[in-house]
Amino acid sequence: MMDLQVKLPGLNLKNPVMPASGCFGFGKEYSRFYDLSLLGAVMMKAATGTERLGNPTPRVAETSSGMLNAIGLQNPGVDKIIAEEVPFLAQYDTEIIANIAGSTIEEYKEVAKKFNDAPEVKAFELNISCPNVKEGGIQFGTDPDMAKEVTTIVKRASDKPVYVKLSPNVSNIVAMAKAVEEAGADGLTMINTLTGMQIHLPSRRPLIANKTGGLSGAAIKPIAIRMIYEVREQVNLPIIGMGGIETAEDVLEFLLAGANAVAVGTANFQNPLVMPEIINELPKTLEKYGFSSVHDAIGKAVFV
Amino acid sequence: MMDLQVKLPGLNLKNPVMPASGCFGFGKEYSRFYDLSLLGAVMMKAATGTERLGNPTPRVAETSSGMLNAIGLQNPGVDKIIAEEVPFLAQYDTEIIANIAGSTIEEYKEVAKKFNDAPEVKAFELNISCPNVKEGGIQFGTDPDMAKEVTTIVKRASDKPVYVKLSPNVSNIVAMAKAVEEAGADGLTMINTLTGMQIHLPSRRPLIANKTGGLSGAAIKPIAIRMIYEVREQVNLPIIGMGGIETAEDVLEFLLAGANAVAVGTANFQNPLVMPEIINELPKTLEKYGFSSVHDAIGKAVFV
Amino acid sequence: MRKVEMKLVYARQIAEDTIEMKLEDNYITQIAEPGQFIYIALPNFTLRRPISIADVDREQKQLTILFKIFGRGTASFAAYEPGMIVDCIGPNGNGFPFDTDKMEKVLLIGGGIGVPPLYYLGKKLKSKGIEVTSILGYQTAAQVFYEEEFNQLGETIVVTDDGSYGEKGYVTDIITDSFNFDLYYSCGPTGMLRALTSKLQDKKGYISLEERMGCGVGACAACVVSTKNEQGYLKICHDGPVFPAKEVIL
Amino acid sequence: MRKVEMKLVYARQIAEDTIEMKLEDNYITQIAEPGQFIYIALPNFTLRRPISIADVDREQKQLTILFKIFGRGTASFAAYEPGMIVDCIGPNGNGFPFDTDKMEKVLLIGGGIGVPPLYYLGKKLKSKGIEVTSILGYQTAAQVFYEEEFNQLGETIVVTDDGSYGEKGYVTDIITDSFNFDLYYSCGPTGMLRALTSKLQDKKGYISLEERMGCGVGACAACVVSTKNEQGYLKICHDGPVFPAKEVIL
Ligand SMILES: Cc1cc2nc3c(=O)[nH]c(=O)nc-3n(C[C@H](O)[C@H](O)[C@H](O)COP(=O)(O)OP(=O)(O)OC[C@H]3O[C@@H](n4cnc5c(N)ncnc54)[C@H](O)[C@@H]3O)c2cc1C
Ligand SMILES: Cc1cc2nc3c(=O)[nH]c(=O)nc-3n(C[C@H](O)[C@H](O)[C@H](O)COP(=O)(O)OP(=O)(O)OC[C@H]3O[C@@H](n4cnc5c(N)ncnc54)[C@H](O)[C@@H]3O)c2cc1C
Ligand SMILES: Cc1cc2nc3c(=O)[nH]c(=O)nc-3n(C[C@H](O)[C@H](O)[C@H](O)COP(=O)(O)O)c2cc1C
Ligand SMILES: Cc1cc2nc3c(=O)[nH]c(=O)nc-3n(C[C@H](O)[C@H](O)[C@H](O)COP(=O)(O)O)c2cc1C
Ligand code: FES
Ligand code: FES
Repeated sequence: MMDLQVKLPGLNLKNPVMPASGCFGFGKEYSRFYDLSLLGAVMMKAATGTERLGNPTPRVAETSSGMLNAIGLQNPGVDKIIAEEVPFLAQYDTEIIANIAGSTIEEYKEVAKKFNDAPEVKAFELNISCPNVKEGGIQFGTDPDMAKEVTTIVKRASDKPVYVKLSPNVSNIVAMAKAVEEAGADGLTMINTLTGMQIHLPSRRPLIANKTGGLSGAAIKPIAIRMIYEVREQVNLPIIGMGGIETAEDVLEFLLAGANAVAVGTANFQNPLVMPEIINELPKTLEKYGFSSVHDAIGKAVFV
Repeated sequence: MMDLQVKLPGLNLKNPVMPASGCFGFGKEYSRFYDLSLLGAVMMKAATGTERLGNPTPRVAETSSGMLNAIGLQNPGVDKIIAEEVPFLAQYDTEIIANIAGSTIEEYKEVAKKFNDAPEVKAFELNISCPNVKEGGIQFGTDPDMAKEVTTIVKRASDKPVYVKLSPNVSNIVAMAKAVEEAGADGLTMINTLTGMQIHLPSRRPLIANKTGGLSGAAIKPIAIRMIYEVREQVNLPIIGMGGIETAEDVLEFLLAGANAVAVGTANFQNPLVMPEIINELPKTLEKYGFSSVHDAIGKAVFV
Repeated sequence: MRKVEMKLVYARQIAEDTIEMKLEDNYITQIAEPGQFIYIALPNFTLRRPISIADVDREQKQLTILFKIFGRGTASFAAYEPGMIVDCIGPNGNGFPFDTDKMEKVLLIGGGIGVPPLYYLGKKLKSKGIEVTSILGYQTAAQVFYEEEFNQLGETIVVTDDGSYGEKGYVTDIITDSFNFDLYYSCGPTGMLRALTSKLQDKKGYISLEERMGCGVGACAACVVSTKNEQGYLKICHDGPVFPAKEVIL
Repeated sequence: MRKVEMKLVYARQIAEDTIEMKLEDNYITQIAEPGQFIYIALPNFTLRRPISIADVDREQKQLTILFKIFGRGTASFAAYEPGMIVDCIGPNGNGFPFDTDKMEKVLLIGGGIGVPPLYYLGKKLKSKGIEVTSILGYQTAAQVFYEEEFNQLGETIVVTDDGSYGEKGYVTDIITDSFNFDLYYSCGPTGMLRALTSKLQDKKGYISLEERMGCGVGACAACVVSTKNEQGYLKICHDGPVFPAKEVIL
């Protein structure tokens, strides 16, 4: 039998497939479609210090082979998530990863501290694509120094492994990865969405009420693969890869490029069963291309 | 009758539609499909100081709603282009824009000087997405200081209006636009391709021989629209917009976002007649959404 | 709610740009309630399209949908031919609540492509002995559909914006004090719902809302609507699409 | 070369994953020469697919293509049904040159899905009185196609890699000194062409090449091949796909 297991800091994944943060809520809805114990892990929706209502609607728009979203971190706040959502997910035999967001470094720290006391949460994903309100909206995720700072603080505030989620909206993804590596990150998740806009012709307004939104889906897969390749060549952290994954072959492409595991976001909307289907397909796909395990495929693309 | 004309520095466009550089060669091939005098202008393929053979093949790959290319500036060199290609295009009643590339600032300067003496060439498009061999491959297009420098030198070397072509692979597109504005650019063209990669599973190698390639096509349109919107808000240069345009409605979306004219690249490959079809459709499309001319639509998106 | 393959058994244009389809399956048709919707995947489109269930025949295992060709997705769906398989999630959301013991007369108010879900509701209510009056608003004569079907349920008034058919004006112009009803149900464009709920603010009513959706199942928080109570945002796909008229802020 | 709508009039599977189609139009079919290709647009794919012209019937205004289901594009094309319209550019490129006054015997060597263009060439040559011998290589018995058709043109030897049909081995194993020919024409995988052109380096021959294409018309420089002379790169879509065997570097 094909070995699909992957061991990463804090995470024993029975297979390398998990939902991407924000595309799966806290799992309840998709648990109506299948048993969440099938998943390698669950990345929860972003948590902030207190409840956030998010952006006005429309919050999503369709694009060619992709979509824009500007949900705006709507979430019930870390306390309620720990009290009401984590226990639900903890019923399943899967690893729970908390996605941490904030508009100030203090907020990141506070959320990390609270999740640190939740034993069911095995690792953190640090969402640094949020604009820093204190610094006038500059994203933590596009400035290496700010990314370093927030990573350092969160590392100090908790014992759990920290995966920093990189934004693709940067000139130099390797510099971002190196900055958070220096700050002690245990891993990377990449990529978050690319900032985009669509204008609705009849109203002459941006279709997304927030004006810009994050582009996800198959359209961005080549950018994700390129960035993972670049980072893998120069940084030693494990990578959870994402961006446009729809099939088991896509998963293999990410593994070859250097991802140790993968997350599926937008594709859940098209097909709520996409993750169990991919997990089911993966052994055949690995075999077809001559691999004997997931581990065997990681980073095996030939670049010379 | 709907007025499609646009006046830009150095260019009297009978309509706002032109082919994007590199997707139309020097026009000969597409002149077999239609009369090039229908076009607002022609952006020629990149010219370098001497002949370039470009990259090994495969040079293109298909992606979801897009494609990757790494042609690698294959071109016969500026002298041959002026001697053999410009005269062909000059037969047509359309404006000729030269796309200038190089691996050193000196090369840009040399190419600009030569084109400066070709009266048929009405404006330059400065392709700053090429890696600077002297500076160790860092792209002129992702560093504001280098972009400024190359723009300054080219402006000095010639009297023709210079449109700088911005790369989308940056953290801050507005900073790039401002840098070249300060350097005296007369306009902007945006966006060039996003760097991407695709891995061919059977061979485990990047499908593009050059490893990475530039992502173009409908997939990137939301990124182009967002960047044009951001630049238009803060920079006063005219913009020739491009990135995924396939229809007259797409053209209107670019105009609304702030483009003064547009270029069509990848869509020519799917439909060699796409530009005459768009030009034919444009009056109806403008009318449908309540505009009385191309000019009337430029920058008319409502962002408040 | 499941992901199922439905078989298209019948398709017909019933008004300008308006298509009626019947879809067959063993699951959705057996449990769907008025006001719920199905969420349809179309090849080469990232997002599914939400379409209301306009009627259900449990015995024939068929449901009816009525949709307008609006953009590229609905245009490509309109080209489907009988025999083809349609990838659907459903039934999604919560339908129109009704307690037949507590009501005798209801008013249905539909605007354009908001008319469909009211048909199945009206049929259900009529079969339970409730008196149904319907006001159906359309832009123009060419877009009028299902008048005959609603006539079977009870008094039906058709209104067109341009007066090219039926009464001229908006549905809200028609509702006078002479209308006597315990409860109203409505679905239509947001502008219509806003005018209607303000006009009928003293009445109890339920309205069905539309919003652009991502997941369609309650997971992504794309399709929220503000509420007047401490619940904050509710999700249209999951908590709706039907809400008590007084609860939501349009 | 024009962009035309061709009508699919006939489609049939003729071997494992291999489809034969006949397409009808008034333009391409009237001027296409052996070795040229058509460039086919498929809905929802960015790039067109190049497919060789395998046969032409000018009177019936039909041409034949033979293609293998290789990836997603060819898979979706294989599902087309007669009556459907196919968006094609063609005829593209330059065909196989021949001067019937200067040759008596030719050898055709085709590998797998490189076989198709040689069929139309062989037919043309035979009709001009040239003696045609064909060597057709396939991976395995299930993939053999058009043997009968080539038999009509002259002596035909089928080779399979695994020996499951015809001779066992590669096409190059078959070509011994006993073969007597003025000129050879070949199309097939690059590995085969490399072995073949080196084995036949003393002979005059033409080979047809494949490369991933962008524009397909000579404008984008995606599909280049290196040449042995000062021309540098040539474009397969425009200067080829057929080249003198001695001119290109494989
Ligand atoms: C709960 C619900 C029930 C609906 N029931 C019906 C019905 O019975 N009949 C009918 O004709 N229409 C109905 N609609 C509207 C229908 O979903 C849209 O007209 C359709 O999605 C438009 O798709 P398109 O591809 O043609 O348009 P495009 O504009 O190309 O679609 C682009 C994106 O926007 C979304 N979108 C566009 N308009 C709407 C809208 N009004 N509501 C939600 N999403 C939208 C699409 O789903 C898609 O994701 C309903 C909407 C909702 C939310
Ligand atoms: C001049 C020429 C003539 C050809 N004639 C035939 C023929 O008669 N019969 C036949 O079966 N095949 C022929 N091919 C190969 C055929 O074009 C490819 O098999 C086909 O494009 C694969 O498309 P896909 O969508 O199935 O594969 P995918 O791998 O999904 O295609 C992805 C992209 O790669 C390109 N691609 C993949 N393989 C090739 C290839 N071998 N050559 C060029 N582009 C490729 C596709 O066109 C597309 O742009 C020919 C190729 C060329 C260049
Ligand atoms: C609707 C939606 C909401 C998202 N919310 C979050 C979020 O809360 N936190 C986060 O780190 N990423 C969020 N993302 C980004 C995804 O986790 C993922 O990085 C991105 O969508 C790329 O993957 P995909 O192409 O498979 O969707 C969201 C994406 C979508 C589409
Ligand atoms: C095959 C190909 C070759 C290109 N060559 C050049 C070039 O030589 N110079 C340049 O400035 N841009 C070049 N580009 C980028 C295009 O001009 C354009 O900016 C980009 O493709 C986005 O537009 P599109 O999505 O309409 O193709 C090339 C693009 C493609 C697809
Ligand atoms: S569409 Fe995702 S929550 Fe409603
Ligand atoms: S494919 Fe563009 S030059 Fe051949």
